[in-house]
Amino acid sequence: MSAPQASIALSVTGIEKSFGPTRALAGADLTVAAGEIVALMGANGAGKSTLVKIISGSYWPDAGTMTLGGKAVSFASPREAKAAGIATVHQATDQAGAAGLTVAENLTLDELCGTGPLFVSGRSIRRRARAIAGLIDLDLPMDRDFLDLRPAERQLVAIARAVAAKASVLILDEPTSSLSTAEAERLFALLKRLRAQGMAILYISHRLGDLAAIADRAVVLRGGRIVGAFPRPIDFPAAVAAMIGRPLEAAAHGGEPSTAPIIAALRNVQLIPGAVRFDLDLRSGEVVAITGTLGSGKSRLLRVLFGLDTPHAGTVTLDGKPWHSDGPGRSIAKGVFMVAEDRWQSSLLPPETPGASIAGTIALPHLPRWFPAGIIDATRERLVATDAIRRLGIKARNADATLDQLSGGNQQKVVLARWQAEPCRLLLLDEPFQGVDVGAREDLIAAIRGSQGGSATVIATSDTEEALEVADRILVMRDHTLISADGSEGSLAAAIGGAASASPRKLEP
Amino acid sequence: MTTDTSQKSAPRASNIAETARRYALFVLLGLMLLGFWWAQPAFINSANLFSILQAVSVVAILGVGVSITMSAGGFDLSVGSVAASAVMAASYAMVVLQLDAVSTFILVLAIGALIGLANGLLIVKVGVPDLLATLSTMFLLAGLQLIPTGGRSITAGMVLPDGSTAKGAYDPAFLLLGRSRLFDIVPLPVVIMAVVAVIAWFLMERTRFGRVFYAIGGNETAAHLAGAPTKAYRLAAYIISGTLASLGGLIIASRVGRGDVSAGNSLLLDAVAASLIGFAVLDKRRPHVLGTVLGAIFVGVLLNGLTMLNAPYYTQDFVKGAVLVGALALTFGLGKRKR
Amino acid sequence: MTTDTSQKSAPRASNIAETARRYALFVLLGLMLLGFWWAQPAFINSANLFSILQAVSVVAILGVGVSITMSAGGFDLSVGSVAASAVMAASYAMVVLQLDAVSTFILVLAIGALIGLANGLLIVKVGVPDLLATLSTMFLLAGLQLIPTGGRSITAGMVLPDGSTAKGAYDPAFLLLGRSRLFDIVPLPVVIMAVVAVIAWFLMERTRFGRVFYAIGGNETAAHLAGAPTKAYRLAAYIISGTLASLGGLIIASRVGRGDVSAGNSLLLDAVAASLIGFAVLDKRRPHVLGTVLGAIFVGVLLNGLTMLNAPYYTQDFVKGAVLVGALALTFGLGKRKR
Amino acid sequence: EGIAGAPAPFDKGGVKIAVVSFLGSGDWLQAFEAGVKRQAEALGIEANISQARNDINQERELIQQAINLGVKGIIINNGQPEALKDVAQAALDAGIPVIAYDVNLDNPKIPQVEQSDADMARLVLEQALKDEGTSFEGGVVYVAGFAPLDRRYAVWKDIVAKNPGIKDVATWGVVNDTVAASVADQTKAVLRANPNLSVVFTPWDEFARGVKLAVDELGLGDKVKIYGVDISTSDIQAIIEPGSPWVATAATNPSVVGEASVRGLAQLIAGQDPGHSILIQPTLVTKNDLVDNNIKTIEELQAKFPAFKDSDAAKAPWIPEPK
Ligand SMILES: Nc1ncnc2c1ncn2[C@@H]1O[C@H](COP(=O)(O)OP(=O)(O)OP(=O)(O)O)[C@@H](O)[C@H]1O
Ligand SMILES: Nc1ncnc2c1ncn2[C@@H]1O[C@H](COP(=O)(O)OP(=O)(O)OP(=O)(O)O)[C@@H](O)[C@H]1O
Ligand SMILES: [Mg+2]
Ligand SMILES: [Mg+2]
Repeated sequence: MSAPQASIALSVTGIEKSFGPTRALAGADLTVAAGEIVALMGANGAGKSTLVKIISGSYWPDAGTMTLGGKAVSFASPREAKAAGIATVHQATDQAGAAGLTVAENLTLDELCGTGPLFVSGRSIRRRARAIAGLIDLDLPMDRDFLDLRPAERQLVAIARAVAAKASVLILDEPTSSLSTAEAERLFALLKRLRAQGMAILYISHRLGDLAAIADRAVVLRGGRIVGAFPRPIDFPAAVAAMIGRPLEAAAHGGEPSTAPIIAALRNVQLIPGAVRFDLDLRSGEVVAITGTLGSGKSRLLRVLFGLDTPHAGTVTLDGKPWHSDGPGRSIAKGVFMVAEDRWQSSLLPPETPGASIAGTIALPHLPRWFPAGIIDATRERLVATDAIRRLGIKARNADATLDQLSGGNQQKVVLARWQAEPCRLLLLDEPFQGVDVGAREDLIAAIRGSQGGSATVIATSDTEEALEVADRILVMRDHTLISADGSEGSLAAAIGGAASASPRKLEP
Repeated sequence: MTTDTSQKSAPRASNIAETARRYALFVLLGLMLLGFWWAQPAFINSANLFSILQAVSVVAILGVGVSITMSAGGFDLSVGSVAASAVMAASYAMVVLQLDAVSTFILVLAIGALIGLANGLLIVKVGVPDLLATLSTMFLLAGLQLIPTGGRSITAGMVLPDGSTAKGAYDPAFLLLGRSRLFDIVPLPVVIMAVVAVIAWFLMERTRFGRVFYAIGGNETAAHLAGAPTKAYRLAAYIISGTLASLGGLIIASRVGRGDVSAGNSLLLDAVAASLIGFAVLDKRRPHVLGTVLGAIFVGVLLNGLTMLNAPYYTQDFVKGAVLVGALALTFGLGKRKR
Repeated sequence: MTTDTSQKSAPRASNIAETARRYALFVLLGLMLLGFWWAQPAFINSANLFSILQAVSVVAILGVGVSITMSAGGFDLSVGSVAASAVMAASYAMVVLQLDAVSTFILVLAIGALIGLANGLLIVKVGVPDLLATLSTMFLLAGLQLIPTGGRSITAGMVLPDGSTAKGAYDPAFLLLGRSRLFDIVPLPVVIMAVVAVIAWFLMERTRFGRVFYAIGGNETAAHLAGAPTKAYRLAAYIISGTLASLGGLIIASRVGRGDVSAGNSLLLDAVAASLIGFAVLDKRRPHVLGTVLGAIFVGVLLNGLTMLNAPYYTQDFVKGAVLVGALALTFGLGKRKR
Repeated sequence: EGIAGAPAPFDKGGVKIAVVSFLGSGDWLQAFEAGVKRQAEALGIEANISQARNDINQERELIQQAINLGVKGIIINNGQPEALKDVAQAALDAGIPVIAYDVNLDNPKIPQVEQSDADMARLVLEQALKDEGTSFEGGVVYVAGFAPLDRRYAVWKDIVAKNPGIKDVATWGVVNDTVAASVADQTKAVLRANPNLSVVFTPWDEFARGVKLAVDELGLGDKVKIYGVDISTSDIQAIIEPGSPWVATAATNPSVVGEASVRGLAQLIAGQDPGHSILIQPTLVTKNDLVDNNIKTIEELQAKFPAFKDSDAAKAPWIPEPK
């Protein structure tokens, strides 16, 4: 391990943690020095989030020790970890804030729940919230209910809170999973500033581009243990190989403009009042990626295609016929599937609910087709799920495991598996690879491409790297309109280059 | 990508705790039966056991309705007053409107379904929170059911508010519903309870409809995005609950033989209690039909036994509460899930 | 990071609807006051208005407790029976144990807090769901409160179960709590209600403790991760609720002057109704103190006015329900939030 | 432990009976059950006592349960005939004699113990006519659906109809967990709306307490008079309070009712006939009676009013007096 020149801020040794029969951590060691950004890498289910939760006091380790600034510590609660100077952004955005409270209240949640001033008013909270939001140039309506925020905005709120905590150790568990390039880059600039101020930062991400941009050092977690450390300059191919146990093949798609039959077509569509109109054809067998900054309207376009929203103007056709849906039920019956952007809100059931298992989660939208008589045959569900577990490498005990026992990336894989369980006409994926490791992403993309029989796939992603990897065609969205929506237009690189204000990052090998 | 299958070394102790948790209420029920049998041999004769089942049948039926609304993420506070209104409606139909047993039966079930529909619309269409909507309905019905008779109980030959005398009477066929026995041994209400329980259990645990009810209760947005017509389901849950409550009311009416103002006072709390106790049965930690019925039987056995042992009424409440706390501590306290 | 801020061009119409929603209950209350005044001039004299406040004071105090547990994501079903137990405990303390007013007051509040603590521990430590735990407590107390006197109500000179005669009596100082007036015009219970409401409002809306209660109700995990000792807060919510319920019981005891046998179920329902109606006040759609108190007053005005107009008791329930439905449809139906 | 010289089965003792009450709680029930226990003890009877808590369906279940238990006799205390006739018949069919208090099961085999609600109401209302004359504004606290209240209320209606001078200006009342406090709140509203109201008939002592509370709080003690039904120690104390508006009440002694019911049932079990109707006479108790005789508790009342203490109903030479 590279000897950090500065003093060691955080060090953990021999951390073990099991969940029933599952061994999440099997003696993990890690150090982070002050003024250093350490990238923690690992495949889905490697134990990264578990380690983070132990360091930040929400889990109690089965074994192992921890020192902070040289002193031995152990935390019985997140409160203690916070008090000791550890700030954390957790992976799950459903735990980023409390519904029913306003954005301002959520921005100041740590102070409210910790040791902030006793007397508060709407005004004092808003003032403080604005200061916190200012740290990351966040501009959100302060009085809106947190519940009404989009996932990316929630994630930003959580980041702002952690940054504002003025901690000595900052832990970020996939903070950019739903952020676009521009937001991510602003975050990196901030992290670099904090590093310069001597903060120790532990950064977890499956976006290699992110890590390349900021990490001083990478450590790889596998099977609950650290299996590799890579000092700067980081050898990412080697790190990925250590992480997933095989080298990653560079994927390349695109090329010939498709002439296959059109499945869905948008004509003169205006998403919201005042936006520029655009056209879009989606052809059989093609994978189209839509990228763009936060709030540019990607999700809205997908919701329009799914039939959940109606466009302000223009027409949508599906297989040549005018397309409008009276709800997801009809859309699904018509073969239009959508993976919504927030897996917690859109797909996950509480563990005690029947059907919260992997099998049940995959089966839910397909119940009417699979069991027209109404009576559920559990073996059929389990069969599909077991196949998905094998195919996508989902790390789980079996098909009956509930999703709360899975790591974030594995949850996402289950959600994707749900929509691959049946053939469709139009598959709409909104930020589908959030938290999915690079190896699994490859498998998923292969699966999507493999099942490309007679269907079109649209992927909305804020990560250009991802878009490049998966798509035949990349479109850029800005201000609720498509730029270069012509499919026939030259190369992919040109499409990106000519579009957004944010410059695309290069794919690290 | 390795899928590490479960390591086989699951510690035995936690398995025992889990089994204990699953069957805690069954064991407790068994112990109670044995205890009462020992203290009072008459307790265990089949007539008495059927008496217990008969006594709990109405609460169990209402509880099933409550647990279905609960599983769909709602809560029906109006079941008690729907049942009470059903008693009044059935009596009014026969005594004042002079309908026969069958028409009365259908009419009252329809009224129950209609009230459920009203609840559902208030919740789904207008957007009133479940508790609030059904609470309003509860108050509304508590008053409404008394208006046709000016607050009086309904009996054959009663004087109506307009001064005339009611001409009808309870149809003897109607009384069979609550008072006759199958094969001269199983009271009809027990049969009805069993039928309702089996159908509801099958619906909720074995069909995709049940799945969707639970999915809606677990995460309505997710269920909606997965294609479920969530509003229709929630509406259905309240209609089922209203209909079951009126069925319970019909049984009461046929047992009581008159439209009694005070009938059904404690039904709401007992039905809610039954479905809440059901949470602990089989360690499901959620509303479910089997648990609800068992919860109702559990309380019924307790009360019957204590009455036989001549315990004063207030110790019955006390023991009911104490046994509940004990059973819950056992189920939920034994090796609860770790953080 | 630019995220488009709320659309500035919010159409005027929706603003009017929003204002209507915010103040719907105030407007309705105003209309009711005017209507009753017109129908019965005696309604509006200040003594009658204070009577109304006095009549609702206990329900409002209990409702505040319920709304605090609700805001922390729980639900206290035991408030009614805690209040009933407090009535018995206060009477027992003075009549049998011959304590004076102050010791009685402190003792009973302590009992209330202790019951709240027991509720909280059952929920937080043992992990029993809120509804289930407080339901058990409700049954437990309904029985427990009657055991010391063998089911008898407590009055001076009563014969105890052991055959002796109770020697104590209600301390006249204690009766002042429920019967005296501040400045000879404001009944003391109203003053207590106001004090409780103001303190609770301040706690919940103006201190960070209040925000944490709401945060826990909104997302307990998030609040825990943000550093809140969530268990302690939930415990505190139940202790507050228990203490307030026993305060309500003390007021009842001092008004009635005897230890009355009752389970307190109707108190529970009225308190829950008050806090649920509060949801609609100011269009907050969540439990809050001001709303709860207003909800209680709303119902109190309705009942007082109807009594003055000599409406039969059953129409009162009906009107209560109908007005509730109307108010709710107004608040929630008017331009409801889109998902 | 049998009673020497008593008819079978009392000569051997160990007789078990069931007492099923419709009511759930309250002082009246407590006193009734105390009377039952006293007389049962004297007879060597083991009494299984249960309450239906105002739930008529539950009362059926309890009677059914008593049959299951194989008791020798059943006392049914209150209830509604429609709901109970067939279970009572089932008991008779099983060879178990039944006696009913205050519920007319309309069966020649079932003797009726009665305290005559009508007589009670009439006694106290006639006192009101004596005190206040035949023209006044009156009100009544009443909630329908409770059989005894219905019967007492009918007498009020009858008196109002027969005395055109009486103006029946208001009817109010509520039955919940805080009857006294709630009725007090209502009464205040009524008294404000009807300032000339001078007589309130309260067919239940719980109502009387509520009205008294309201009158006290409004300071109208010299204008409004309460005529009530039922009595208990705390009622006596409310009546004798200086300036109390509660001036008269009519009542039977619930303990006596309990004792007489047990005696009647014992006769049935022994194969004797207690007669079809066992009547307990009510007593009128006025404030003056109590104050003049310095009576503060039920026990003192019993001592000074022998008619209140005991009834000759259903007595037989072999039945020992309760202690
Ligand atoms: N609450 C839990 N109950 C049971 N198993 C759990 C629980 N939490 C995590 N696990 C298991 O522990 C292992 C490590 O999970 P963890 O969330 O730490 O992975 P991760 O490295 O963060 O993965 P990802 O990249 O997908 O977020 C996984 O196999 C997961 O299934
Ligand atoms: N009718 C409308 N008029 C004006 N603005 C609207 C309208 N509807 C939605 N918006 C705004 O447009 C933006 C589009 O959001 P959407 O979720 O589609 O963007 P996105 O590109 O998917 O962003 P993200 O990266 O956060 O997922 C949101 O900020 C939303 O508030
Ligand atoms: Mg993770
Ligand atoms: Mg989006």
